[in-house]
Amino acid sequence: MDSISVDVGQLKKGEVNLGTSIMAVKFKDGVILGADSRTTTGSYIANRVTDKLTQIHDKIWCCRSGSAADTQAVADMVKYHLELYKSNNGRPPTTKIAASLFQEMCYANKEMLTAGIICAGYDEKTGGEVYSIPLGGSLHKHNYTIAGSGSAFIYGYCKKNFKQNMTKDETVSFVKTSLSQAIRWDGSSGGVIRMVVLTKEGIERLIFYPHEYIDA
Amino acid sequence: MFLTRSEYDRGVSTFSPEGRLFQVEYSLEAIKLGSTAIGICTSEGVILGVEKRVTSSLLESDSIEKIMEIDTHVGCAMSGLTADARSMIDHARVASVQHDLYYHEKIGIESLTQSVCDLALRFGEGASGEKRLMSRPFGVALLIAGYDDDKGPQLYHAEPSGTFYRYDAKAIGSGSEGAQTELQNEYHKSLTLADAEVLALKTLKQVMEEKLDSTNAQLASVTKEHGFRIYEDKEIAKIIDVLKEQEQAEEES
Amino acid sequence: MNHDPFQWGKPLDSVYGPYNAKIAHATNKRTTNIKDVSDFPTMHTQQPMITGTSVISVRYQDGVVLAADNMGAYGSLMKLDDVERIVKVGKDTIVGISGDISDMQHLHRILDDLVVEDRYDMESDHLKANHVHEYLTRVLYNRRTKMDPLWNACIVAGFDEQGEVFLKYVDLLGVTYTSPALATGFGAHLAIPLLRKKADTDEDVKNLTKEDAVQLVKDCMKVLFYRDARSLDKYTLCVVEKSTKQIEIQKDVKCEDMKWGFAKDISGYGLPQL
Amino acid sequence: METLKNLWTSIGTGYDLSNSIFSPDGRNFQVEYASKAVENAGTSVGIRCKDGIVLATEKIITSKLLAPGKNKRIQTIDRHVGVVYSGLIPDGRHFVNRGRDEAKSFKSLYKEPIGVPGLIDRLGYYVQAYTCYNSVRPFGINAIIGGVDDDGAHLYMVEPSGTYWGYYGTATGKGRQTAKSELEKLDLPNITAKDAVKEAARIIYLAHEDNKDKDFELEVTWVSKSETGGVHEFVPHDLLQEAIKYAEEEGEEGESSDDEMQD
Amino acid sequence: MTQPATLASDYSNEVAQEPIEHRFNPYTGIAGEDFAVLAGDTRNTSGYNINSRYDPRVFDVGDNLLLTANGFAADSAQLISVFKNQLEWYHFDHNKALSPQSAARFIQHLLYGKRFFPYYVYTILAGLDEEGKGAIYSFDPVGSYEREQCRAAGAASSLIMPFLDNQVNFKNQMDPASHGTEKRPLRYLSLEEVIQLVRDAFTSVTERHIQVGDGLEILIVTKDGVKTEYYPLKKD
Amino acid sequence: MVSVPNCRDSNTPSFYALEAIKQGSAAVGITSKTHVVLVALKRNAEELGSYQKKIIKVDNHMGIALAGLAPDARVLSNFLRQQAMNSKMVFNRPLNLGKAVYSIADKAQDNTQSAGGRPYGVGLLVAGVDENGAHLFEFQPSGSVLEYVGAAIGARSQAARTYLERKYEDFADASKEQLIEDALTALRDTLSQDKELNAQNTTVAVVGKGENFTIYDDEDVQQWLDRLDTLSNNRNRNEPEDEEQEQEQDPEQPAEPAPEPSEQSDRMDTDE
Repeated sequence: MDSISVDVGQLKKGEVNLGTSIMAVKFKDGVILGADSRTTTGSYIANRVTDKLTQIHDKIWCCRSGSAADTQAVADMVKYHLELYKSNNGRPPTTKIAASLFQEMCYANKEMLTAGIICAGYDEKTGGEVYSIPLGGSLHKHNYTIAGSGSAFIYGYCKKNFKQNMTKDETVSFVKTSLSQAIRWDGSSGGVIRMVVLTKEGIERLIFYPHEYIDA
Repeated sequence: MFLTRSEYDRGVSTFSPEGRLFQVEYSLEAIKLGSTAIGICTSEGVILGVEKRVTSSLLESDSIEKIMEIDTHVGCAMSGLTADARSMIDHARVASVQHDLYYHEKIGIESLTQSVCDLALRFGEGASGEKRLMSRPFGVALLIAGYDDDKGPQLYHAEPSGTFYRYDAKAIGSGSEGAQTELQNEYHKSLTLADAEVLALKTLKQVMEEKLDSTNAQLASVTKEHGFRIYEDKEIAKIIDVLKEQEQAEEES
Repeated sequence: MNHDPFQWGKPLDSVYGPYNAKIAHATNKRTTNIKDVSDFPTMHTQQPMITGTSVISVRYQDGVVLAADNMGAYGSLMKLDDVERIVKVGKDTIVGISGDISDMQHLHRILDDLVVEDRYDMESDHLKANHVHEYLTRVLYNRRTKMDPLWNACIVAGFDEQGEVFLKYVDLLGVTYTSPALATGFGAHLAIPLLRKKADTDEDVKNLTKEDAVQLVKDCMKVLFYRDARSLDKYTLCVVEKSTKQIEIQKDVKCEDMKWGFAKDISGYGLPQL
Repeated sequence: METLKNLWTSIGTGYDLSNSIFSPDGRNFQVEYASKAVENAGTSVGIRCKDGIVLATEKIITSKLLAPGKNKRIQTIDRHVGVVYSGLIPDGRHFVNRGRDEAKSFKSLYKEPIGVPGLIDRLGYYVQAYTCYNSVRPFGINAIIGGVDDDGAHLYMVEPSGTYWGYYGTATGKGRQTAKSELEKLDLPNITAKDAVKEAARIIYLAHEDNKDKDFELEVTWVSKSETGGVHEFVPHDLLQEAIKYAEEEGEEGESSDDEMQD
Repeated sequence: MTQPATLASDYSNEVAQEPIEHRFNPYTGIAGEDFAVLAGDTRNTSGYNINSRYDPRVFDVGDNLLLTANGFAADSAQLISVFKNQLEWYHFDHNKALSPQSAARFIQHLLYGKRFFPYYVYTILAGLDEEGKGAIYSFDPVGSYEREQCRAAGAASSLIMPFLDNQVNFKNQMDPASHGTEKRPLRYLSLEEVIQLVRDAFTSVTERHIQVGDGLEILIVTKDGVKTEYYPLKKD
Repeated sequence: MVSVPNCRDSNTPSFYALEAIKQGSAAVGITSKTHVVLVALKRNAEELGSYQKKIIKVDNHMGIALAGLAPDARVLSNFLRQQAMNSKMVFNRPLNLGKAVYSIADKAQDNTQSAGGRPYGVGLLVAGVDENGAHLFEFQPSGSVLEYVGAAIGARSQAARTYLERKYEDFADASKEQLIEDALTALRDTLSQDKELNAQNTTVAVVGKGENFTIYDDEDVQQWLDRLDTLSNNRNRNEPEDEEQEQEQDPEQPAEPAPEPSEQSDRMDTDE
């Protein structure tokens, strides 16, 4: 009997696909989210410098994989809800709440959506936190997580090379190397590597061009 | 500041200081204005009797329906705003056939009466929490007579308030006070159906303004064998004769 | 007559016609590739995404032993190695859940609401294992009837009102049953026969000690790790114990003393066998 | 009591019959009447301590036939939030049910327990709404809500008007004056949960002086990070007895005997 | 065949599409002069798996009525609990016991009410009619029903029914006295005879049908109430 | 109109609803650790009429006795039955008594706070057993619900309450039979001198741990009355209070301002 055949490519015809490589990593003083910049329609690269890192609250960000349209819609919804939360409850939303909202959206509409999301953020009380919401709409907390078509090639690498409480620089290079490998082996991933670093200090955006990471 | 009576007795949903619902109590007044109806329950069956008020010689007396069939084994007599009775009897008929549809058996007379009363209740919250249906209580009371295998012949009195009682013999309508006392004197468990027929007419006769004849009174019976049936005028005429003989006999003695 | 035993007693298509799902408003966007769609009503959930494999359990003289591993599989990929698939509900119940993880988390949430509501009167928990099981059955059956099943099979274990030991199965169709040994998923094929060796009848159960039962379950988990391609050697193990009224939960239990040594005596295709 | 005086003077002018209208001197009488319902009820206190909340109430025993220890008066909204109220008990239940619904809806969306400030905000709004319409009447209760969330312990009191404030300690019902002055003497919120329980008991006993003629049962619950793991519960039986003992020793004359408070 | 829908790592698309899981254990109801029996085996299977060796599916639902519904186990459980529930309402509304023919008619409505998404079950009802004679009613999944002297349903019914036709209704039996010229006259079987028949039927079916075995549970209803008998069957 | 109970003169719908209860004939309930007993006085409209149903079974483990508007009691008992059924269907667990009474209490409260519906004109004694033992609750239209060891509602129930208050210490460990005797004695105290308890006008109901809710009527109730008569027949009735005095006249003659022969009018709203 055919074992479960999960086809991530359940896209409507001509739909823009984020055949992505994305990841988020927790470290000593916060989190870093990283992503490639390639967007494809079939085998045509619709955009080679996409920014797949989306801000949904000051220090809560997400990376999206699956259908571009679906994930954008979901991200917007969550963004709206978090604003609401802040005003109703007189306190900023935690990363967990943001992730839970993603989970709610993805689970409630699992039939309509093709969305795999990584949600990571920093807040004073809990420090950096990393959550993933894979296809079915479940919610998982991690020290680091990877997703998208490219991630398949770097499970082993990441498992072996991740360490608790890395410094910022260690983490940046960890993300850089991991993603460079994903980009190398996955046809649907490519372009530059973008990162955002969320810490007490604030929000820092980084970008690495192919020649910088090609032999990282 | 203390609400006066006139403020209590408007709304069906307003309690008076004694915890009464005047609207409901007033609805009974409506019945007291109605023509007299009588029910007598014997071991052989139940008799229903009503007076027809033939208010004008131009009125076709058999068009006055004060006794109606609900199902083959149950019927009812009414007093009060007979127009209201239509919807109650309609409800009863539906309830009866529905029960037969679902359970392939004749509906029990008490259950039937209960379901009529549930409808009567619907000037407020329904018995199963349904929304309010009518703005006022019904202005009519029913005497429901029927036969079922569990409890045999039965007579029930269903009131606008949604309460009902089982009776051996009961009179309602304008003549009810007098009639009821008469029944209480005359009634005994060993009455035959025939006795009951006579007693019904006798009682009616006493409370009717115009003199009793086969056109201004109506009888019906429910028995195990023949179920519910309304009497022909000539049958009534016969019974009236019997009644006359009895009265003569009494006078002589 | 039809010689496939599984057709016996089924309504004959020749008599009643095929199970016409159009009447259940069957139109199915994603399954047009599957033959005779019309046979099947719409299923909202097309397939589970991330799944957990077997849950296995066995009764012993003083309670129940129940185990489930910590893997979340995404197709053949081990997406997660830290999924907790046994949840405690109130103080008298544990539920082991296999199948879709997102649906499992949904069940966790509604069961938690159940506990909160039960504690509204702030008295000791009235929520017993048999109540939880009945509730799950309703939820699963109703979702199945909506043609939108929660993709799980659950084993509920714990204590009932009388403080007796309770063990019962329920799955995405709302099918329930009980037995001295219960297992979901691959376990139903691989573990049940092993478990029945020691616990087939109530008699056997009376003679099965806690130690033996735990060992038995551990062995089954090992066999499952050997033979179930979607299983993990790290699992959670629970013991429901009547005498102490306790439910003990051990996390991160590892499969022990596995036998691989004999592999060296096996030589591959074309080589001379030793 | 000042308000009460002019309250009586305005009775019968009609301004007090309708919920949603102001009297010429700009007051909503229905709301004030509602508050009055509270003023003669048994006393309730709430104390905010180091890492939690203690709620206590003087449960007046109206009949010997009442089942002892039953008829609990303090309720729970969610695991981590408790409520005690003085006034019309049925109204209190309505209020609590609403709280439970709010907590549930919050949880279903955000997958975590509602914060106490967020909860009280929703409830305040709800209570206020019942002062705005002719078709309804205000709540006849003062409710003291206490709970513990990620941001620590919170204590609030909601009035029939819908107004609410945060407190270190607060009281309502007949003996509120006595209770409040006693609360002011305490070093809140720096006492431990255990001490808070004792003080609460003591204060209820003191406040009962205003209600001497009637018997009563003491009911105490608490929610504290250290003592109950952030879950709202009745205080354990032995601690309650300890508190009662303390209360009687403190009180000039401990006229009420133990068995009355037996739970 | 239908996949057992319970293989977490093994949900095939067929399962995804099939909303039900057939399990047609055999059931047999036979009416006697002053009694009725309803019997079934206690094995619970899905596909080639034996889920449980003791999972009785014949129920005493009260008012001296026996009920079994077999086919899709969950539907049958639902049907029976709905029936029990409605039975209580019947008592509230009419405070009297529900007679078999009323019960039968009511079950028809339960089944037909789901005509367009049926309970996938074959139902048998057993009880005593108003004369105190045994009554067996059998239903199809959408509520068509009739009263019978005996009925076998579910798996291997095709094996049992002919046997009962011959042994209960004396089909194809000639009266020896008439040298095979006249049909053997019909008569009621005694309880002992019936129980023996049922046991023989199940023992032999166990041999021939892989889904049948483990145990036989016979419920007998007489005017004095319901009693249950259990006989082990082969566990293979 | 809606207005706030207890904070002016109690000129409020639910307050008047309480009056409706006082017009209903009396019902008494007592509970021990293991059993709960309900007894009630049935009234009949007139000689040839049947007696009113006073005790209703809700489920095997619980039932109610009523005083006040019978139709309202039917509404509430049906609601309780639905709750009980639901609990069985969804959790396969008998309905928790507290949950049950509070579910109707909350319904009733709603009627006192928002316009539209009227308050229920009926008081109930709810008796039953559940996982935490035997319970007896009194329900009032105001939505207030209290748990008692012994309670009485309906016309002249004060007399019964007085009796119960003298005896309540013994209830906890009393046998089923003793409970019934006490309950009947209490009920008898509510009768005016000329009346007696008999098989027609008395109902008894018992429920206990592992003992289904059973109602005794007519000939079945005689066995319990017999036990009663063996007891000393002297009545211990102390002066009824004023408000009871009014009730004394009821139903014979109504208090103003009531319309026409209250013999009639009482009947059709109250359960008498």
